[in-house]
Amino acid sequence: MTVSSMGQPLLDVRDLKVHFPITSGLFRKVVGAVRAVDGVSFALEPGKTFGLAGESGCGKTTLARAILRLEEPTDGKVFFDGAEITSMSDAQLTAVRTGMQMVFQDPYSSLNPRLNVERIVSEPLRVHRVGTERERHERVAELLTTVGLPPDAAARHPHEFSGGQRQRIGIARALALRPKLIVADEPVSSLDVSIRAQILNLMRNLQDELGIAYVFIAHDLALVRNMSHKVGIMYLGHIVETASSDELFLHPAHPYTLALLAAVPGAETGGRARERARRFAPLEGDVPSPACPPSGCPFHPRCARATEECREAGVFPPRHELAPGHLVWCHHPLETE
Amino acid sequence: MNVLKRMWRLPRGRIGICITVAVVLVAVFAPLLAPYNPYDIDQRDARRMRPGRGHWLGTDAFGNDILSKLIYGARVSLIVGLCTGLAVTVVGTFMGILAGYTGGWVDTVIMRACDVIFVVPGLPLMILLANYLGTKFYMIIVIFTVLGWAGMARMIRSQVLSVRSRDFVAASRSIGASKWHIMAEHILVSVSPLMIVNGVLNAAGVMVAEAGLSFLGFGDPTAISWGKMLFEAQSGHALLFGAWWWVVPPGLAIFVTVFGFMMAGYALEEVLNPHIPRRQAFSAMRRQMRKFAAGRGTCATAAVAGGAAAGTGGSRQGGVTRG
Amino acid sequence: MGSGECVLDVRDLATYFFTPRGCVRAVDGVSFSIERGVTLALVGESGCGKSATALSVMRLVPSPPGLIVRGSVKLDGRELLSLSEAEMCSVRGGDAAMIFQEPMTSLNPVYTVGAQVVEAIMAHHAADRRKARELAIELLHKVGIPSPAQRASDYPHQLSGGMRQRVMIAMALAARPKLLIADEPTTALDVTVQAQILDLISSLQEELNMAVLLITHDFGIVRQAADRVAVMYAGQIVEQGSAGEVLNSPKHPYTRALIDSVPVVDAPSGTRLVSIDGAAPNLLDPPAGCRFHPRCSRASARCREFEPELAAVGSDTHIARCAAGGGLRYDC
Amino acid sequence: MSGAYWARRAIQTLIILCVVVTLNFFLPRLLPGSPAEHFANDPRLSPEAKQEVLRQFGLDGPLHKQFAAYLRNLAKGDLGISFTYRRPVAQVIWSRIPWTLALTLSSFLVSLLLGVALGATAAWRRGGGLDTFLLSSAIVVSALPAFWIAMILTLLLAFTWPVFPAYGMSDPFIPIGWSWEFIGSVARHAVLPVVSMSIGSIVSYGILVRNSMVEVTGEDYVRTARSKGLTERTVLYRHAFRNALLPLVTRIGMSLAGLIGGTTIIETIFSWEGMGLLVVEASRSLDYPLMQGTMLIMAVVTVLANFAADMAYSMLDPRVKYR
Repeated sequence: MTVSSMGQPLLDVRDLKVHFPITSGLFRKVVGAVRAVDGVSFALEPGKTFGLAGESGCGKTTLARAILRLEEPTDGKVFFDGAEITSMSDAQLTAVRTGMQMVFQDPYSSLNPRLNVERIVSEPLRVHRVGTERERHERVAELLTTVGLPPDAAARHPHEFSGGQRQRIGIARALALRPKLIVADEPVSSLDVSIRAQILNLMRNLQDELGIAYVFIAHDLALVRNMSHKVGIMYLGHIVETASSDELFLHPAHPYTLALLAAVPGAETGGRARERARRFAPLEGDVPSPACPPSGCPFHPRCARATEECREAGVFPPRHELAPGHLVWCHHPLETE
Repeated sequence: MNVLKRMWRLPRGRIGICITVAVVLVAVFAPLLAPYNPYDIDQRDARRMRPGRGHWLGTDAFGNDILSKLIYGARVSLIVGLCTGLAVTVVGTFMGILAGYTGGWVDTVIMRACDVIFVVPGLPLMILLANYLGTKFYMIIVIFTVLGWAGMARMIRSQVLSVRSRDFVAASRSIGASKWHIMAEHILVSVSPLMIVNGVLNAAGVMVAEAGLSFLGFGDPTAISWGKMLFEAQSGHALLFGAWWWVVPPGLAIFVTVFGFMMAGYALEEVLNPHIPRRQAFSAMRRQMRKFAAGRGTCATAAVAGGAAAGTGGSRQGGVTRG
Repeated sequence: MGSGECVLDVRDLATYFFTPRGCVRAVDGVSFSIERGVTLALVGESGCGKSATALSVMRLVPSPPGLIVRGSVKLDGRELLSLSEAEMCSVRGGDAAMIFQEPMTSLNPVYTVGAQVVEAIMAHHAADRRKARELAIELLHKVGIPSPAQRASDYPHQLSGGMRQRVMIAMALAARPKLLIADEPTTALDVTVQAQILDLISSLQEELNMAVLLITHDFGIVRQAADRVAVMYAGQIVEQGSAGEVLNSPKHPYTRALIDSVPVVDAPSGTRLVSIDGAAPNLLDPPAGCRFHPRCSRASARCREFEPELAAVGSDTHIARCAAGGGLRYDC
Repeated sequence: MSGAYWARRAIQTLIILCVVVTLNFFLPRLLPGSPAEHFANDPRLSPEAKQEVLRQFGLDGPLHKQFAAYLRNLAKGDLGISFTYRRPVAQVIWSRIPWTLALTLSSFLVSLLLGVALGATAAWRRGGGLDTFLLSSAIVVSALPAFWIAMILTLLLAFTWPVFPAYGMSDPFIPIGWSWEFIGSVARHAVLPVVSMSIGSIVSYGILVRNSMVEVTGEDYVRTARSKGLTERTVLYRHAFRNALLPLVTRIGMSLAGLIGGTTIIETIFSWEGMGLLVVEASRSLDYPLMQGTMLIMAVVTVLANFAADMAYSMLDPRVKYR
């Protein structure tokens, strides 16, 4: 759907779906599905960042894991570097996985507390049998320097490091195989405020120096805007609006995007879009469960602009292209000036 | 080596290591240490002697030297305890990892098997099996293993389940690591402290249980064991005659050995899981607070020797099977 | 802003934690005061002692290992630190109420939410159970829980995070407190729910004319909800003043760096962030001199040796703990 | 959801029962040393007599027919005829159960009450003297075999200072019946067995309650309860203790399982003619029908006790039903 005009994208996700079965009753019969990801498409050029924002339970993390095939997609396709990875065998996948890595949210759970940093960072090298023992040792030292840790950190264990340093170790591990793509799932949300900027700047420097593309997932809109070239807003398993970062935040068109913006605290210094957003009624209620999403437009029960049309069962809102690359799935998108 | 050194630094580790090593030495060098051969048949002139010169702990109803029996008895306790501990650890860990990591019907079958073992009352079933299979000590080991692996498997399985959902396993999968790599690098490494500690505690529990079985007369009839000594004391009406030296020494021997193993197990636990908050730290904290409040301490000097504080970790009761 | 009537006055409060590894000076000489109808935001990173400060005010510091070692906490002129435990019980949930960060774990899973609100009411009113239940449903309605009579018989795990936090607020309001302490009330919630909860707290504050001590690490929330701000670092307040003063012209290098290191949603994509080097100090052994000096780009030899005092910077109400000034001054 | 949860638990329980029944049938027939083999190797019996004995005990014919007959008899409550008592096994067992229950129930109540009180007090003043005592006695007690404690108690309190009777269930000169004299005599005889059984379980209940209380008092909702202005008493009873009960319930389920099977050794020492002693007697005299019958009854009681504990747990914890 979103074919880029600048040659082949590095990552191309087409209509990806991940459903988890819901079982019930005596024999655990499947009675439904949690539609965690329900038809997501986007493309990402090499060396760029695609930001995914949305509230908890909107399917961002499942999407990230499905891209790496840590979750098996129910339907849809993922192309990485031109190759379709959704249909690959495990053996083929292993080869492709050198090109794509993941950075996790919780630096405490993502590093095995029983291994030292050397073993953690060299794990990708050992799995893919890269280099000799000695070369791997040197590569680990080099990687640690790259992420701003002293090389003697290699001999220590994760618990001896602070949260920020642990996240650096996680990044060093992700860099070990020189990937083209890193999927970063809320990489700074469990870090202290004063540490976050360190990690974000490190990630950006790595992008500039090594040309790494990121799928950057966060619930904090400011972070997503700051880090991303393109942004997708997710709601209940769907991307409801996507555009280049500044375009999306200056001219939000989906009522949900607007509501999210309006909810960001500290609105005194808001720009024009935020002024408009605040005129909007604040969002009522919680995100519905993805196990039984509202029919029609998934956002209609919380939307001030919803009409009969939006509630119509089985009809997903149509796509509007408001500007080149600015797509919104809504019956009544806000006009952009 | 490193682990032993760190255990030695803890008082309970030192106690545990000393007792265990001493018991092993006694068992190995029993023929050299024992003043008499306890397997000698019927020494008519020396029956039921009170402790005294010649027989430090007296003699039994057949005239055999209690001290010598005590020394030889260490062998059965240790062999049964260690072999069962090892076998239970190996079988239980294997089953636990298999169930936890594979999931599906394998998990169901293994866990239901554990359920069945759990609902059968332990000692009566042991007696029953001992009846069918015989009471040679290797059979006793088999019986204890058959009944003992389930507890270990359950514990390991729940640990595997929690490890499996951690992000570092996802990270490992995302770099393309195989199932076997993940099991070896992450799962095994993560469950091994639990496995080792419970193996040791299990060995201690088995020694108590073995003594119980022997005490009922279902032990190996040809071997001298502490439980059997108590059985003989009971059936020989030691209590009626006030022959305390038939009762007290074997009981104390069991207690000391089991105690040593448990101490070693708790010390191991502390060494292998250094990040578990220690329970005994509470008393140390209380002391420091009282001192501070009384104006006798300052914040600068309030550091408490945390790991060295004496106390016990009572949390592992579940690992010990009582007779 | 406020009526000028001081509700909470904290002076030189210090709370230490006696851990096996040594004595942690989590709160080390903190002073502030809040007037009726005013929100004071206590801002800082995790481990800076802001939660320990709040718990000390309520005398809820777990002991052992925690101990309030000195200072004074006056609520409406009444010294809390010298009250008996029984007297303190009537203050907690009476004149001073508190809500916590994790609405998931802060409610007892084995009782219905209605029962937990009723319990809070009955602890302070000699009402019979039926009356208390009516009152509880009224409270649940007031905090915006739809069909409160039915929700009252739900267990906490049947409610969403936002709803649970509303229940917590309902419990806190049971006795119309004069002071509400909110310890990171929205950190565990989604941004849209966070906005609802912040709105709720501020409208209730207006209605009941409460003083609010809002603990947060998010300057966005401070900007939205606070009248005055106190920034904490390593167990001490390093800057205090009106929200406008602190946010728009921060005087302490830490405050300034903290504000600049956080991206703003209105700044264009790709804006470079200012980062603070290093990590927060270990409070077992805080650095000598100014506690921020190892991470401060402007630290001088003086900063490494002498611990600066809080001193007025600019206006009367704006104080900062930086080598620039001397002397100690409080407001209120 | 809750109905399905119960149905699933009930079916699991049924499956376990079926497995237990099946094992109970096949174990004695397939293992070496089984009754059939035993009779076949007995030189004193003529071939005809052997056939007759096998037929009498349902051991002849093809296995599946034997199994069908076994199930049929089981459904009628017929557990076979005991070799030694020459009476139906069910009758023998029924006559023994009250005696065992008298011991186990009183020990259960004593240890539950004392253990909970001890544990709660220790947790309340954690790090204090009682806490330290509880933690250190836990390790000592679990290293001591219960039967040795029993022997030492008997030695001291029945022989050295004859306060209580050493064995038996009542004074032989008092007629059996519901007279105060008889009940008093039984109570006096029960003191030593109950005390020796209870020492270990008091401590283990105590530790369980203590650890669980310490854990619960660190929970956020206990802090919430305090912040509401509830008194320390209310906080501890309504919030901390109520939640700390949950692991205790599981544990009680496990001990209820031991109500008729967990007293083998104690009954042997004190010649208390209950189920435990019955198992030992049956094993010693190779009374196979009796052995099978006792095992079956014990297993069934355990399964039902576990089921009951699960039910109690789900009533105390509203989260369970929605799993």
